[in-house]
Amino acid sequence: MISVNVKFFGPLREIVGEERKLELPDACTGDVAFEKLASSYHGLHKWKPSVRLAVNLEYVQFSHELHAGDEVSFIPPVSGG
Amino acid sequence: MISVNVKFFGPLREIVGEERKLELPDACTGDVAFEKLASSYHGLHKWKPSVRLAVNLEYVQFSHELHAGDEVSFIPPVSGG
Amino acid sequence: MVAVTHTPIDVERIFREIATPRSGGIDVFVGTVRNHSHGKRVRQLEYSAYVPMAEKLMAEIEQEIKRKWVIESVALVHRVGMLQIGDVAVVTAVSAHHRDAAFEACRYAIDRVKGVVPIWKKEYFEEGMAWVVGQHEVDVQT
Amino acid sequence: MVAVTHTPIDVERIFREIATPRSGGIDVFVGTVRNHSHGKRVRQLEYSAYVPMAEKLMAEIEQEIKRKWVIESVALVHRVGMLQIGDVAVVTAVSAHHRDAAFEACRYAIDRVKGVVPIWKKEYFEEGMAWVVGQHEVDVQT
Repeated sequence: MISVNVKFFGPLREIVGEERKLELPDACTGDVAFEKLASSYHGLHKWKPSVRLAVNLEYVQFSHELHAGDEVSFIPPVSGG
Repeated sequence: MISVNVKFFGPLREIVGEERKLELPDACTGDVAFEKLASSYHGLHKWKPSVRLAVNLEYVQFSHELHAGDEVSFIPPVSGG
Repeated sequence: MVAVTHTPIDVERIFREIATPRSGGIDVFVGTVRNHSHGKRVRQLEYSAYVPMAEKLMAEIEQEIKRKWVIESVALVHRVGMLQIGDVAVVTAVSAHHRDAAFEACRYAIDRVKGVVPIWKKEYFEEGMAWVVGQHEVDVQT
Repeated sequence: MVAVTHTPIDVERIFREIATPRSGGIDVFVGTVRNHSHGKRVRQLEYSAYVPMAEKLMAEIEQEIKRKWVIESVALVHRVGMLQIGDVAVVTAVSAHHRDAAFEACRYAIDRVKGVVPIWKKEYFEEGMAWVVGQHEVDVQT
Protein backbone atom coordinates (compact mmCIF):
# COMPACT_ATOMS: atom_id res chain seq x y z
CA MET A 1 0.00 0.00 0.00
CA ILE A 2 1.07 3.55 -0.69
CA SER A 3 -0.22 6.84 0.63
CA VAL A 4 -0.65 9.91 -1.59
CA ASN A 5 -1.90 13.42 -0.92
CA VAL A 6 -4.69 14.63 -3.20
CA LYS A 7 -5.41 18.36 -3.46
CA PHE A 8 -8.57 19.92 -4.82
CA PHE A 9 -9.13 23.33 -6.35
CA GLY A 10 -11.87 25.41 -7.89
CA PRO A 11 -15.23 23.69 -8.25
CA LEU A 12 -13.83 20.35 -7.04
CA ARG A 13 -12.81 21.84 -3.71
CA GLU A 14 -16.48 22.55 -2.99
CA ILE A 15 -17.27 18.87 -3.50
CA VAL A 16 -14.36 17.17 -1.75
CA GLY A 17 -12.63 19.78 0.41
CA GLU A 18 -9.08 21.04 0.27
CA GLU A 19 -7.07 17.86 0.61
CA ARG A 20 -7.48 14.11 1.10
CA LYS A 21 -4.92 11.47 2.05
CA LEU A 22 -5.54 8.38 -0.04
CA GLU A 23 -4.35 4.81 0.68
CA LEU A 24 -3.84 2.96 -2.61
CA PRO A 25 -2.43 -0.38 -3.78
CA ASP A 26 1.16 -0.33 -5.13
CA ALA A 27 1.51 0.49 -8.86
CA CYS A 28 -1.87 2.14 -8.87
CA THR A 29 -2.72 4.65 -11.66
CA GLY A 30 -4.25 8.10 -11.44
CA ASP A 31 -7.38 6.62 -12.96
CA VAL A 32 -7.81 4.19 -10.06
CA ALA A 33 -7.25 7.01 -7.57
CA PHE A 34 -9.98 9.10 -9.23
CA GLU A 35 -12.45 6.20 -9.17
CA LYS A 36 -11.77 5.58 -5.50
CA LEU A 37 -12.49 9.23 -4.70
CA ALA A 38 -15.58 9.30 -6.94
CA SER A 39 -17.05 6.35 -5.03
CA SER A 40 -16.98 8.48 -1.85
CA TYR A 41 -17.90 11.84 -3.40
CA HIS A 42 -20.84 11.51 -5.75
CA GLY A 43 -20.50 14.96 -7.30
CA LEU A 44 -17.04 14.03 -8.57
CA HIS A 45 -18.00 11.53 -11.22
CA LYS A 46 -19.40 13.96 -13.79
CA TRP A 47 -16.06 15.79 -13.77
CA LYS A 48 -14.09 12.81 -15.03
CA PRO A 49 -14.25 13.69 -18.74
CA SER A 50 -12.95 17.18 -18.13
CA VAL A 51 -10.35 16.96 -15.38
CA ARG A 52 -6.64 16.55 -16.00
CA LEU A 53 -4.28 14.70 -13.67
CA ALA A 54 -1.32 16.51 -12.11
CA VAL A 55 1.38 14.66 -10.18
CA ASN A 56 4.06 16.63 -8.36
CA LEU A 57 3.00 19.84 -10.14
CA GLU A 58 3.08 18.35 -13.64
CA TYR A 59 0.30 17.32 -15.98
CA VAL A 60 0.46 13.57 -16.72
CA GLN A 61 -1.79 10.94 -18.30
CA PHE A 62 -4.46 9.18 -16.21
CA SER A 63 -2.48 6.00 -16.81
CA HIS A 64 0.45 7.49 -14.86
CA GLU A 65 1.56 5.26 -11.97
CA LEU A 66 1.47 6.87 -8.55
CA HIS A 67 4.20 6.55 -5.95
CA ALA A 68 4.28 6.92 -2.18
CA GLY A 69 4.34 10.56 -1.14
CA ASP A 70 3.21 11.92 -4.53
CA GLU A 71 1.30 15.19 -4.53
CA VAL A 72 -1.70 14.48 -6.73
CA SER A 73 -4.39 16.82 -8.04
CA PHE A 74 -7.33 16.51 -10.40
CA ILE A 75 -7.40 19.78 -12.30
CA PRO A 76 -10.79 21.01 -13.55
CA PRO A 77 -10.77 23.11 -16.75
CA VAL A 78 -8.82 26.24 -15.95
CA SER A 79 -10.31 29.72 -16.30
CA GLY A 80 -7.58 32.17 -15.42
CA GLY A 81 -7.05 35.44 -17.23
CA MET B 1 0.07 85.74 -57.51
CA ILE B 2 -0.64 83.88 -54.29
CA SER B 3 1.28 83.64 -51.07
CA VAL B 4 1.67 80.37 -49.14
CA ASN B 5 3.44 79.48 -45.92
CA VAL B 6 5.89 76.57 -46.18
CA LYS B 7 7.03 74.82 -42.98
CA PHE B 8 10.05 72.55 -42.66
CA PHE B 9 10.74 69.78 -40.21
CA GLY B 10 13.39 67.24 -39.35
CA PRO B 11 16.38 67.16 -41.70
CA LEU B 12 14.82 69.74 -44.05
CA ARG B 13 14.65 72.33 -41.29
CA GLU B 14 18.44 72.23 -41.05
CA ILE B 15 18.65 73.10 -44.76
CA VAL B 16 15.91 75.73 -45.12
CA GLY B 17 14.96 76.89 -41.64
CA GLU B 18 11.62 76.71 -39.88
CA GLU B 19 9.33 78.50 -42.28
CA ARG B 20 9.35 80.37 -45.61
CA LYS B 21 6.70 82.57 -47.21
CA LEU B 22 6.53 81.80 -50.90
CA GLU B 23 5.04 83.98 -53.67
CA LEU B 24 3.71 81.77 -56.45
CA PRO B 25 1.71 82.17 -59.66
CA ASP B 26 -2.01 81.36 -59.44
CA ALA B 27 -2.98 77.69 -59.98
CA CYS B 28 0.54 76.61 -59.11
CA THR B 29 1.16 72.97 -58.00
CA GLY B 30 3.14 71.64 -55.05
CA ASP B 31 5.72 70.43 -57.54
CA VAL B 32 6.37 73.97 -58.78
CA ALA B 33 6.63 75.23 -55.21
CA PHE B 34 9.25 72.59 -54.42
CA GLU B 35 11.31 73.44 -57.51
CA LYS B 36 11.24 77.11 -56.61
CA LEU B 37 12.57 76.35 -53.12
CA ALA B 38 15.17 73.90 -54.45
CA SER B 39 16.56 76.62 -56.73
CA SER B 40 17.35 78.70 -53.60
CA TYR B 41 18.40 75.85 -51.25
CA HIS B 42 20.78 73.48 -52.97
CA GLY B 43 20.59 70.76 -50.30
CA LEU B 44 16.88 70.38 -50.98
CA HIS B 45 17.03 68.81 -54.42
CA LYS B 46 18.20 65.35 -53.37
CA TRP B 47 15.17 65.08 -51.05
CA LYS B 48 12.66 65.33 -53.89
CA PRO B 49 12.23 61.58 -54.47
CA SER B 50 11.52 60.92 -50.79
CA VAL B 51 9.46 63.85 -49.50
CA ARG B 52 5.67 63.93 -49.42
CA LEU B 53 3.58 67.04 -49.81
CA ALA B 54 1.21 68.13 -47.05
CA VAL B 55 -1.29 70.94 -47.54
CA ASN B 56 -3.33 72.17 -44.59
CA LEU B 57 -2.22 69.17 -42.48
CA GLU B 58 -3.14 66.56 -45.10
CA TYR B 59 -0.98 64.47 -47.40
CA VAL B 60 -1.75 65.27 -51.07
CA GLN B 61 -0.18 64.58 -54.47
CA PHE B 62 2.59 66.84 -55.83
CA SER B 63 0.15 67.77 -58.58
CA HIS B 64 -2.17 69.33 -55.97
CA GLU B 65 -2.99 72.96 -56.75
CA LEU B 66 -2.07 75.46 -54.04
CA HIS B 67 -4.29 78.31 -52.89
CA ALA B 68 -3.61 81.62 -51.18
CA GLY B 69 -3.01 81.16 -47.47
CA ASP B 70 -2.38 77.39 -47.66
CA GLU B 71 -0.11 75.89 -45.01
CA VAL B 72 2.31 73.78 -47.04
CA SER B 73 4.99 71.35 -45.87
CA PHE B 74 7.37 68.95 -47.57
CA ILE B 75 7.50 65.94 -45.28
CA PRO B 76 10.73 63.91 -45.24
CA PRO B 77 10.37 60.16 -44.49
CA VAL B 78 9.01 59.92 -40.96
CA SER B 79 10.84 58.05 -38.19
CA GLY B 80 8.66 58.25 -35.12
CA GLY B 81 8.22 55.36 -32.69
CA MET C 1 9.62 37.01 -13.96
CA VAL C 2 6.48 35.06 -13.03
CA ALA C 3 4.18 35.44 -10.04
CA VAL C 4 0.81 34.57 -8.58
CA THR C 5 -0.03 37.38 -6.19
CA HIS C 6 -2.70 38.35 -3.69
CA THR C 7 -1.91 42.05 -3.94
CA PRO C 8 -2.95 44.50 -6.70
CA ILE C 9 -0.83 44.31 -9.86
CA ASP C 10 1.24 47.39 -10.65
CA VAL C 11 1.35 47.54 -14.47
CA GLU C 12 3.93 50.33 -14.60
CA ARG C 13 6.30 48.41 -12.30
CA ILE C 14 6.09 45.28 -14.46
CA PHE C 15 6.80 47.29 -17.59
CA ARG C 16 9.78 48.95 -15.87
CA GLU C 17 11.14 45.57 -14.74
CA ILE C 18 11.24 44.04 -18.19
CA ALA C 19 12.40 47.14 -20.09
CA THR C 20 16.11 46.83 -20.81
CA PRO C 21 18.45 49.35 -22.47
CA ARG C 22 18.63 46.96 -25.43
CA SER C 23 14.87 46.51 -25.86
CA GLY C 24 13.09 48.98 -28.09
CA GLY C 25 9.61 47.53 -27.88
CA ILE C 26 7.49 46.16 -25.07
CA ASP C 27 4.06 44.67 -25.50
CA VAL C 28 1.93 44.46 -22.38
CA PHE C 29 -1.41 42.67 -22.23
CA VAL C 30 -3.62 43.59 -19.29
CA GLY C 31 -6.69 41.52 -18.44
CA THR C 32 -9.22 43.35 -16.28
CA VAL C 33 -12.44 42.30 -14.59
CA ARG C 34 -15.44 42.98 -16.84
CA ASN C 35 -18.84 44.05 -15.52
CA HIS C 36 -20.68 41.36 -17.47
CA SER C 37 -20.42 37.71 -18.44
CA HIS C 38 -22.70 35.84 -20.85
CA GLY C 39 -25.28 38.61 -20.56
CA LYS C 40 -25.31 38.68 -16.76
CA ARG C 41 -24.13 41.57 -14.61
CA VAL C 42 -21.02 40.63 -12.62
CA ARG C 43 -20.50 42.22 -9.19
CA GLN C 44 -17.09 40.73 -8.43
CA LEU C 45 -14.81 37.84 -9.32
CA GLU C 46 -12.83 35.44 -7.19
CA TYR C 47 -9.70 33.83 -8.59
CA SER C 48 -8.06 30.86 -6.90
CA ALA C 49 -4.97 28.98 -7.94
CA TYR C 50 -2.94 25.87 -7.31
CA VAL C 51 -0.14 28.30 -6.59
CA PRO C 52 3.07 26.21 -6.76
CA MET C 53 1.92 24.44 -9.92
CA ALA C 54 0.72 27.72 -11.47
CA GLU C 55 4.08 29.37 -10.86
CA LYS C 56 5.93 26.31 -12.19
CA LEU C 57 3.86 26.31 -15.41
CA MET C 58 4.26 30.06 -15.80
CA ALA C 59 8.05 29.64 -15.50
CA GLU C 60 7.83 26.92 -18.20
CA ILE C 61 5.83 29.26 -20.46
CA GLU C 62 8.53 31.91 -19.93
CA GLN C 63 11.17 29.41 -21.06
CA GLU C 64 9.08 28.31 -24.07
CA ILE C 65 8.83 31.93 -25.16
CA LYS C 66 12.56 32.45 -24.80
CA ARG C 67 13.16 29.43 -27.01
CA LYS C 68 10.61 30.43 -29.67
CA TRP C 69 11.40 34.16 -30.05
CA VAL C 70 14.42 36.42 -29.83
CA ILE C 71 13.31 38.54 -26.92
CA GLU C 72 14.80 40.33 -23.95
CA SER C 73 12.50 39.61 -21.04
CA VAL C 74 9.09 38.19 -20.09
CA ALA C 75 6.71 38.90 -17.21
CA LEU C 76 3.66 36.79 -16.36
CA VAL C 77 1.67 37.87 -13.31
CA HIS C 78 -1.75 36.65 -12.21
CA ARG C 79 -3.69 37.94 -9.25
CA VAL C 80 -5.81 35.73 -6.98
CA GLY C 81 -8.44 36.54 -4.34
CA MET C 82 -11.57 38.67 -4.60
CA LEU C 83 -11.42 41.24 -7.41
CA GLN C 84 -13.73 44.13 -8.25
CA ILE C 85 -14.82 45.43 -11.68
CA GLY C 86 -11.86 47.06 -13.43
CA ASP C 87 -9.22 45.38 -11.26
CA VAL C 88 -6.23 43.93 -13.11
CA ALA C 89 -6.45 40.13 -13.04
CA VAL C 90 -3.50 39.24 -15.27
CA VAL C 91 -0.58 40.86 -17.04
CA THR C 92 1.67 39.32 -19.67
CA ALA C 93 4.50 41.43 -21.00
CA VAL C 94 7.41 40.87 -23.38
CA SER C 95 10.29 43.20 -24.19
CA ALA C 96 12.20 42.67 -27.41
CA HIS C 97 14.50 44.26 -29.89
CA HIS C 98 11.85 43.95 -32.62
CA ARG C 99 8.19 44.67 -32.07
CA ASP C 100 7.10 41.67 -34.17
CA ALA C 101 8.56 39.36 -31.55
CA ALA C 102 7.15 41.39 -28.65
CA PHE C 103 3.58 41.22 -30.04
CA GLU C 104 3.69 37.57 -31.04
CA ALA C 105 5.27 36.39 -27.81
CA CYS C 106 2.90 38.46 -25.65
CA ARG C 107 -0.09 37.02 -27.47
CA TYR C 108 1.29 33.51 -27.04
CA ALA C 109 1.88 34.21 -23.34
CA ILE C 110 -1.72 35.18 -22.53
CA ASP C 111 -3.12 32.30 -24.61
CA ARG C 112 -0.92 29.80 -22.76
CA VAL C 113 -1.63 31.30 -19.35
CA LYS C 114 -5.38 31.08 -19.99
CA GLY C 115 -5.08 27.61 -21.47
CA VAL C 116 -2.94 25.64 -19.03
CA VAL C 117 -2.18 27.47 -15.79
CA PRO C 118 -4.26 26.04 -12.89
CA ILE C 119 -6.24 29.13 -11.96
CA TRP C 120 -10.02 29.27 -11.60
CA LYS C 121 -12.53 32.07 -11.73
CA LYS C 122 -15.77 32.28 -9.75
CA GLU C 123 -18.25 34.93 -10.82
CA TYR C 124 -20.52 36.67 -8.33
CA PHE C 125 -23.73 38.02 -9.89
CA GLU C 126 -26.54 40.11 -8.42
CA GLU C 127 -28.06 36.75 -7.58
CA GLY C 128 -25.92 33.68 -7.07
CA MET C 129 -22.53 32.75 -8.38
CA ALA C 130 -20.91 30.44 -10.92
CA TRP C 131 -17.57 28.77 -11.48
CA VAL C 132 -16.13 29.43 -14.89
CA VAL C 133 -15.00 26.06 -16.16
CA GLY C 134 -12.84 26.51 -19.24
CA GLN C 135 -15.21 28.57 -21.39
CA HIS C 136 -18.37 27.47 -19.59
CA GLU C 137 -20.19 28.49 -16.46
CA VAL C 138 -21.49 26.00 -13.92
CA ASP C 139 -24.01 27.37 -11.45
CA VAL C 140 -23.19 26.85 -7.83
CA GLN C 141 -25.97 25.95 -5.43
CA THR C 142 -25.64 28.05 -2.31
CA MET D 1 -7.23 59.81 -26.96
CA VAL D 2 -4.25 61.04 -28.98
CA ALA D 3 -1.40 63.34 -27.99
CA VAL D 4 2.04 64.61 -28.89
CA THR D 5 3.65 65.59 -25.61
CA HIS D 6 6.85 67.16 -24.30
CA THR D 7 6.48 65.59 -20.87
CA PRO D 8 7.29 62.00 -19.83
CA ILE D 9 4.63 59.45 -20.76
CA ASP D 10 2.84 57.77 -17.84
CA VAL D 11 2.04 54.25 -19.06
CA GLU D 12 -0.14 53.36 -16.08
CA ARG D 13 -2.27 56.50 -16.57
CA ILE D 14 -2.85 55.71 -20.25
CA PHE D 15 -3.86 52.18 -19.41
CA ARG D 16 -6.26 53.49 -16.72
CA GLU D 17 -7.79 55.99 -19.12
CA ILE D 18 -8.72 53.45 -21.76
CA ALA D 19 -9.81 50.65 -19.41
CA THR D 20 -13.60 50.58 -19.27
CA PRO D 21 -15.89 48.40 -17.14
CA ARG D 22 -16.90 46.62 -20.36
CA SER D 23 -13.37 45.95 -21.62
CA GLY D 24 -11.75 42.71 -20.52
CA GLY D 25 -8.48 43.05 -22.39
CA ILE D 26 -6.08 45.89 -23.03
CA ASP D 27 -2.99 45.63 -25.20
CA VAL D 28 -0.37 48.29 -24.64
CA PHE D 29 2.69 48.72 -26.85
CA VAL D 30 5.50 50.77 -25.35
CA GLY D 31 8.40 51.95 -27.50
CA THR D 32 11.49 52.91 -25.51
CA VAL D 33 14.81 54.46 -26.47
CA ARG D 34 17.42 51.78 -27.22
CA ASN D 35 21.10 52.15 -26.40
CA HIS D 36 22.19 51.18 -29.91
CA SER D 37 21.31 51.74 -33.55
CA HIS D 38 22.85 50.00 -36.55
CA GLY D 39 25.77 48.87 -34.39
CA LYS D 40 26.49 52.30 -32.95
CA ARG D 41 26.12 53.30 -29.30
CA VAL D 42 23.32 55.85 -28.86
CA ARG D 43 23.64 58.45 -26.09
CA GLN D 44 20.30 60.14 -26.53
CA LEU D 45 17.53 60.72 -29.08
CA GLU D 46 15.69 63.84 -30.11
CA TYR D 47 12.19 63.60 -31.51
CA SER D 48 10.54 66.49 -33.31
CA ALA D 49 7.08 66.65 -34.84
CA TYR D 50 4.83 68.69 -37.07
CA VAL D 51 2.54 68.74 -34.05
CA PRO D 52 -0.87 69.79 -35.43
CA MET D 53 -0.55 67.43 -38.41
CA ALA D 54 0.74 64.61 -36.20
CA GLU D 55 -2.22 64.94 -33.85
CA LYS D 56 -4.64 65.15 -36.79
CA LEU D 57 -3.22 61.95 -38.34
CA MET D 58 -3.23 60.18 -34.99
CA ALA D 59 -6.91 61.08 -34.56
CA GLU D 60 -7.53 59.64 -38.05
CA ILE D 61 -5.71 56.43 -37.11
CA GLU D 62 -7.91 56.21 -33.99
CA GLN D 63 -11.01 56.47 -36.20
CA GLU D 64 -9.66 53.91 -38.69
CA ILE D 65 -9.15 51.47 -35.81
CA LYS D 66 -12.67 52.05 -34.50
CA ARG D 67 -14.04 51.27 -37.97
CA LYS D 68 -11.92 48.15 -38.49
CA TRP D 69 -12.30 46.45 -35.09
CA VAL D 70 -14.91 46.15 -32.37
CA ILE D 71 -13.03 47.84 -29.58
CA GLU D 72 -13.71 50.08 -26.60
CA SER D 73 -11.02 52.72 -26.62
CA VAL D 74 -7.69 53.71 -28.22
CA ALA D 75 -4.75 55.78 -26.95
CA LEU D 76 -1.90 57.00 -29.16
CA VAL D 77 0.74 59.11 -27.43
CA HIS D 78 4.13 60.17 -28.79
CA ARG D 79 6.72 62.14 -26.88
CA VAL D 80 8.93 64.80 -28.48
CA GLY D 81 12.08 66.56 -27.27
CA MET D 82 15.34 65.11 -26.00
CA LEU D 83 15.01 61.57 -24.65
CA GLN D 84 17.46 59.39 -22.73
CA ILE D 85 18.05 55.62 -23.01
CA GLY D 86 15.06 53.76 -21.59
CA ASP D 87 12.67 56.70 -21.85
CA VAL D 88 9.24 55.97 -23.28
CA ALA D 89 8.98 57.47 -26.77
CA VAL D 90 5.60 56.13 -27.85
CA VAL D 91 2.62 54.26 -26.46
CA THR D 92 -0.25 52.73 -28.42
CA ALA D 93 -2.99 51.05 -26.44
CA VAL D 94 -6.34 49.46 -27.26
CA SER D 95 -9.00 48.17 -24.90
CA ALA D 96 -11.52 45.68 -26.18
CA HIS D 97 -14.02 43.09 -25.20
CA HIS D 98 -11.99 40.39 -26.95
CA ARG D 99 -8.23 40.16 -26.78
CA ASP D 100 -7.94 39.25 -30.48
CA ALA D 101 -9.15 42.72 -31.38
CA ALA D 102 -6.99 44.42 -28.75
CA PHE D 103 -3.79 42.76 -30.05
CA GLU D 104 -4.54 43.28 -33.75
CA ALA D 105 -5.62 46.89 -33.37
CA CYS D 106 -2.68 47.77 -31.13
CA ARG D 107 -0.27 46.27 -33.65
CA TYR D 108 -1.95 48.21 -36.45
CA ALA D 109 -1.76 51.39 -34.37
CA ILE D 110 2.00 51.30 -33.85
CA ASP D 111 2.64 50.34 -37.49
CA ARG D 112 0.53 53.28 -38.70
CA VAL D 113 2.02 55.74 -36.23
CA LYS D 114 5.54 54.77 -37.35
CA GLY D 115 4.55 54.82 -41.00
CA VAL D 116 2.66 58.05 -41.53
CA VAL D 117 2.74 60.41 -38.54
CA PRO D 118 5.11 63.36 -39.18
CA ILE D 119 7.61 62.77 -36.38
CA TRP D 120 11.39 62.57 -36.84
CA LYS D 121 14.16 61.05 -34.79
CA LYS D 122 17.70 62.36 -34.50
CA GLU D 123 20.25 60.06 -32.92
CA TYR D 124 23.14 61.39 -30.85
CA PHE D 125 26.15 59.05 -30.79
CA GLU D 126 29.43 59.24 -28.89
CA GLU D 127 30.63 61.12 -31.94
CA GLY D 128 28.26 63.03 -34.16
CA MET D 129 24.60 62.62 -34.83
CA ALA D 130 22.24 61.39 -37.55
CA TRP D 131 18.70 61.95 -38.65
CA VAL D 132 16.75 58.75 -39.02
CA VAL D 133 14.97 59.03 -42.36
CA GLY D 134 12.36 56.32 -42.62
CA GLN D 135 14.53 53.24 -42.01
CA HIS D 136 17.82 54.94 -42.95
CA GLU D 137 20.29 57.17 -41.23
CA VAL D 138 21.71 60.30 -42.81
CA ASP D 139 24.80 61.72 -41.13
CA VAL D 140 24.60 65.34 -40.17
CA GLN D 141 27.61 67.56 -40.70
CA THR D 142 28.25 69.56 -37.56
